[in-house]
Amino acid sequence: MDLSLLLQNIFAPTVLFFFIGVIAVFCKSDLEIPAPLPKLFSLYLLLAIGFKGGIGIQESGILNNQVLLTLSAAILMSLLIPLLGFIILRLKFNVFNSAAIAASYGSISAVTFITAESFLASQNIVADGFMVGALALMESPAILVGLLLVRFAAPKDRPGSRKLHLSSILHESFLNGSVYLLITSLIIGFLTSLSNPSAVEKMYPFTHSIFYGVECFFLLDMGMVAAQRLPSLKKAGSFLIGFAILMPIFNSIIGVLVARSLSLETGNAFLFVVLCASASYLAVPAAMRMTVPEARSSYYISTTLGLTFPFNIVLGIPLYMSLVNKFIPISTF
Amino acid sequence: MDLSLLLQNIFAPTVLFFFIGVIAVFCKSDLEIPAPLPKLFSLYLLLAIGFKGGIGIQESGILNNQVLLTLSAAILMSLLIPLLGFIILRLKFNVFNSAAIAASYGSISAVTFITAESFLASQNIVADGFMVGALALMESPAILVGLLLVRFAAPKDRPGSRKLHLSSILHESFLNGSVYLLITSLIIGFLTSLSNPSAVEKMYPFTHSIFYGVECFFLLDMGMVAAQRLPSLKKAGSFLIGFAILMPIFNSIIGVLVARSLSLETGNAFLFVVLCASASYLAVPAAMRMTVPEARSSYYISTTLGLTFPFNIVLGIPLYMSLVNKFIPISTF
Amino acid sequence: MDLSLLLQNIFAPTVLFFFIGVIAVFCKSDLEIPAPLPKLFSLYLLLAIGFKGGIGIQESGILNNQVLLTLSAAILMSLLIPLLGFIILRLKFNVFNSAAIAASYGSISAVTFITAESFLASQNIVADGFMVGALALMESPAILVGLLLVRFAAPKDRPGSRKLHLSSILHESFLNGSVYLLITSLIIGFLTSLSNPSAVEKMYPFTHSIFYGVECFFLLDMGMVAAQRLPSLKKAGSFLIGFAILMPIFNSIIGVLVARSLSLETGNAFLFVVLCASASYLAVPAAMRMTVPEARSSYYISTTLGLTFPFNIVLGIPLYMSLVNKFIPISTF
Amino acid sequence: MKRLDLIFSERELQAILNTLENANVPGYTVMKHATGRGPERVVTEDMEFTGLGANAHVIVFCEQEIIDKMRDEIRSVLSYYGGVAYISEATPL
Amino acid sequence: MKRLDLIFSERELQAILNTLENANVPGYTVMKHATGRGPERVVTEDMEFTGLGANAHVIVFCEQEIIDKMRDEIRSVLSYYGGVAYISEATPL
Amino acid sequence: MKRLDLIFSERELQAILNTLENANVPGYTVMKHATGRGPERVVTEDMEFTGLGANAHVIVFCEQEIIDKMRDEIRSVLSYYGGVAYISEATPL
Ligand SMILES: Nc1ncnc2c1ncn2[C@@H]1O[C@H](COP(=O)(O)O)[C@@H](O)[C@H]1O
Ligand SMILES: Nc1ncnc2c1ncn2[C@@H]1O[C@H](COP(=O)(O)O)[C@@H](O)[C@H]1O
Ligand SMILES: Nc1ncnc2c1ncn2[C@@H]1O[C@H](COP(=O)(O)O)[C@@H](O)[C@H]1O
Ligand code: NA
Ligand code: NA
Ligand code: NA
Repeated sequence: MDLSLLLQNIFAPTVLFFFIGVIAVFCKSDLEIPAPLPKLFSLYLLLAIGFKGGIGIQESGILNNQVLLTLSAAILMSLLIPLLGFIILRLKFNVFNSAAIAASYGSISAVTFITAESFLASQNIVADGFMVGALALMESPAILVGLLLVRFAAPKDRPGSRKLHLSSILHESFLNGSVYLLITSLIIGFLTSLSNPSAVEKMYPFTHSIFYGVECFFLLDMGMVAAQRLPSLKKAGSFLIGFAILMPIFNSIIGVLVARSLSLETGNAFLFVVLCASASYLAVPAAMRMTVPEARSSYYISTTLGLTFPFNIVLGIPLYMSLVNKFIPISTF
Repeated sequence: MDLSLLLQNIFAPTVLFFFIGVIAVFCKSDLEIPAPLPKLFSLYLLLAIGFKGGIGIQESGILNNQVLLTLSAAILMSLLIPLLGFIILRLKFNVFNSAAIAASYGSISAVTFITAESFLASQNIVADGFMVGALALMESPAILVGLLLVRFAAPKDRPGSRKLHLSSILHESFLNGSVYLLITSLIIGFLTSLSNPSAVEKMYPFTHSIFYGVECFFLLDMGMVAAQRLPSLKKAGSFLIGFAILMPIFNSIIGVLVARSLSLETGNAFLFVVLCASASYLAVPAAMRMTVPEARSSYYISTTLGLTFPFNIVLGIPLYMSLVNKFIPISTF
Repeated sequence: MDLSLLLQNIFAPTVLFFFIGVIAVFCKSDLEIPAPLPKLFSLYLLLAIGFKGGIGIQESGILNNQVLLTLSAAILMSLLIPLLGFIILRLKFNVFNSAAIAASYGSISAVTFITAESFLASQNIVADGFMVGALALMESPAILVGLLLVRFAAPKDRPGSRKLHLSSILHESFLNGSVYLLITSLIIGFLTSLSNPSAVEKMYPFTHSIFYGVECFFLLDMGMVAAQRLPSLKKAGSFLIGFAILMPIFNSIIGVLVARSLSLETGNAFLFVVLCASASYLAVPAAMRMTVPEARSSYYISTTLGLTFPFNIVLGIPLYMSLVNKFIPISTF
Repeated sequence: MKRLDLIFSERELQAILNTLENANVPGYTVMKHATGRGPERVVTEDMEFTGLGANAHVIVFCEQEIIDKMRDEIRSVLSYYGGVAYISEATPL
Repeated sequence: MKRLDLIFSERELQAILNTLENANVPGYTVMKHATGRGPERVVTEDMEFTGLGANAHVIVFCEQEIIDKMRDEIRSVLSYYGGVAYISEATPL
Repeated sequence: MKRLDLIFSERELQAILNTLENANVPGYTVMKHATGRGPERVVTEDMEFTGLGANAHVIVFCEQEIIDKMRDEIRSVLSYYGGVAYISEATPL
């Protein structure tokens, strides 16, 4: 990995605030962001990402080939990754835990995505607005795969009350609070940008200007949460710890290859890779807890929140950038 | 009603966010904005509306005839409407419920007002800053009327502990949290604009720039609240449901006639009509719950929040605009 | 005191919002900012002050003589004031209460500081960015002194479980949540300004633009808190009430003399004096409650929050400005 | 020792606390933001931001005599907006 | 009179409230945002913003017969995600 | 089965939870943001943002033996900043 990329990433305020959150927990500072304040940040970020993304999609003109290909590839990856993950996890875990963890890694983390976007901006590399569309489209399919895996691979003696009807699988996949807010905000952003540009401007200070600051505040909280999650990771065992680091790297490699074969430009390729490598700690865990109570929530939430998320934020982003720099030919405009 | 006005209103981000709140509840999405976050938005909006309004009043120079006439008419309407409403409601309800519901319709909804303001701005029609003064002045008188109605029309056997002293009637009318915050912020805005214009500028990003975005966020929540209120409306019966829709229309018609007779300009006339048509779900319900425990809170809060508010936001605003366009001669500057 | 300064201070939105908070409580308005919303404001302000301060320090170039002298004097004051306070308070209170109250007056109040900064700006007087450094450096030493006083002056029969180990004294002094957030945000601001100026710009709308508005909102809450604290002050007795007013004035006089001897310029001198005069209601009380449970929290929190803070905000700031104007020769550039 | 559980509209919190203080209870604990339903009324979350207030749950550990002293006053306060009060046995640890 | 304490995942709140309503309880009180640990699972604060939801604590004062009516249904709901239910004695004030 | 109610400064939550874990309680429930008054101190809402912390209310359903095991340790923790602990009877549903 390129050391200068690593340093540039680490010295971004977002990552620095994440660190001070982590350190606060390690030093047993009594700093606390009490519930439900983190929820406020998280709702705000989803709304703003979605709205900005909708504008981006509208502005990049939706229906060209490259866009459709990229979005299809994104969906495909979020169907494929959980299947691969499931096979690996079944070596050690039962069907329920394997499906829940695998689904988390197939889906995405919006905050990882926006941290990557900021990193990209700091490198003066552009990416297209429709990549937020890829983000939105990758959230749900992994949930779908996870629940279908449970439905078909679960032991026959699962009590009837826990039978997963297709309707409830679809409900959890698409109407989960964070999926819903992201997608609907995206649609609103799209419609507004299309029909009412002056309203986009009026939203700008809220959705764009203060976004980066709120992101930093939220990452401070995420740092504390991640650090608090670490002890329960130890209980999960070294297999899962290894999985939480190696799976994102593995996914990023597949992502780079796909991006290359689609001839994505540097910026888009990087974000595509980040989406593949990131794991969900919002939509998927919430859906799994609802529908697969047999899975231990501490497994899937501690790995994604306590290990994969920090890894991606701190080391993953520069690593994936190096990968992209190596494997994606520099685009000539 | 003019269909293009309706479409323009519906495609505003504010209204779209309101819709996705409603839909979230209907689709049983688990999207949630936990308490006390909605309170944060509601406090912010009151503070910012008040502050902006105070500046507006100062800038429009308070003491001209037109202003005084408009404000007096506003107060008059908020005294008259609850009396009319009370007479209608007494056909079906006891004194307590009738007074509480009628008071709600006499008073105003600040969020309806600001949604109307945004709509006006999107139509490139100007309105005067002092209209926020009308908003502030219309909150309390209706509470006063409601409580006086209870005091004088309540059955003689009301227990002594519930006797309404004039002091507590005035207290509830003017020191209710949301009335108080709106009026005092308005005074601060006025004083600041008068004595300290640089401070107005320093407040600007908070009170003006991010306002529209926060409004959207709040309307998302209001959409959820309104939709959650609907079931309890069914219990209230068809009389009340009809009242919740027809009363605002009725009030808007009186409003238009008054506005016409005062020769208000289009923008001011429209806001005046919206104030007449809107119903309170903050100040009045809170005051009524304190002082008239005999009234069923689900009656007055479910009608205003679950039916009148959505009706005004979605259909009422373009309807009132059509009315104004029809009855108010276009102002020639 | 200069009356025009007093009026100019009182007509700032910050102070006006503080007043309406106070009045809301006195008039028994049911206005309420429910927990944990005040925590949100307080965390935001610490983060933003720190970040802005870090930028300020970086921009003023840290290592010149004047800066080092000022910062050393600041630390010295925060060691000296609690010792003086302790001697005075011992006339009436036991070791525990005396140490806890004295430590509060040695430390600082960030919100008093930023209100003073706004006042300074309204007077068109500049101050240096590194003064936030003084703010940050003055928080902890007073805690240290307070705890050492308890350690050495406490009665011999204090139970062993309450022995203060040096490690826990240091922990409370430097890892207290608000100290930690202020200092780390300052470091992040410094590093970001040094290595990544474009990120400073991206933070600007969050940390700078909306700052003043949030400050006003927070002061509204502080007004309510202060007023709610007043009744418990009565119980504390007239000695403590006198102390809460006279100690800040006394400290401000020492502060002016020190500032003069260091030949600080008007703006810096004024902020230095305000720091000396202000008392902590965040870091110190929290630390004292953890480590000196024998001290009555109502003593140290009611004095600082209910009396000293309002006094400084309303009367202190113009008073200290007058003092500075009198004793500090106008700087010639 | 007894445990007294009081659940009622937040709006009456001050009145209830005054009653407790006047009866010299050794202490009390307040938990706000409770919602619920009684025989007549429903109290939901959105009532908090609309200013109607949610419920408060107050727990008091005290002797029976103190409860006897407060009974009438508490009942009269609770009769205004509603609310419930129940007593159970409790032993200090 | 009995006091029934139910503690369970917030996600099941609606199901539990429906059960209570069907059994015609005279009322209930809900306190959200509770966290805790049971025999298998830990429920922490960060689960609220990750959407997993914290626990709800529901208190019901009612007669034994009503409890008997609800027992099976409550048990079956609690068996899904876990949760606890305990009964104690309570006397109205 | 017993029900143990602990009310104390949030600051000691970790210490109390450790004690509970060491005694192998089958579970516990935590409710934060409680305020109140004890024999000496008042705990109000503004103490939360000033960093002094409010109270926590912890409920444990467990056997008497477990309570006996924890008694001394809990008492010693509660003796530091104050707090109360009461036991009552409870029957599983
Ligand atoms: N039987 C009950 N069990 C538990 N809580 C109750 C009960 N009845 C009423 N409550 C609580 O007391 C509040 C006021 O009840 P009410 O007097 O019916 O308005 C309700 O909102 C509930 O929180
Ligand atoms: N013994 C217990 N005492 C108090 N609360 C408990 C106990 N066991 C479980 N709980 C609560 O019930 C929730 C669900 O428990 P579980 O069924 O283990 O998932 C926990 O998170 C606790 O809040
Ligand atoms: N008699 C009591 N009944 C209910 N709660 C109490 C009682 N005494 C104390 N508390 C609670 O325990 C906390 C600590 O009390 P203290 O030990 O006096 O500081 C108080 O803030 C109350 O929340
Ligand atoms: Na992924
Ligand atoms: Na009206
Ligand atoms: Na000081």
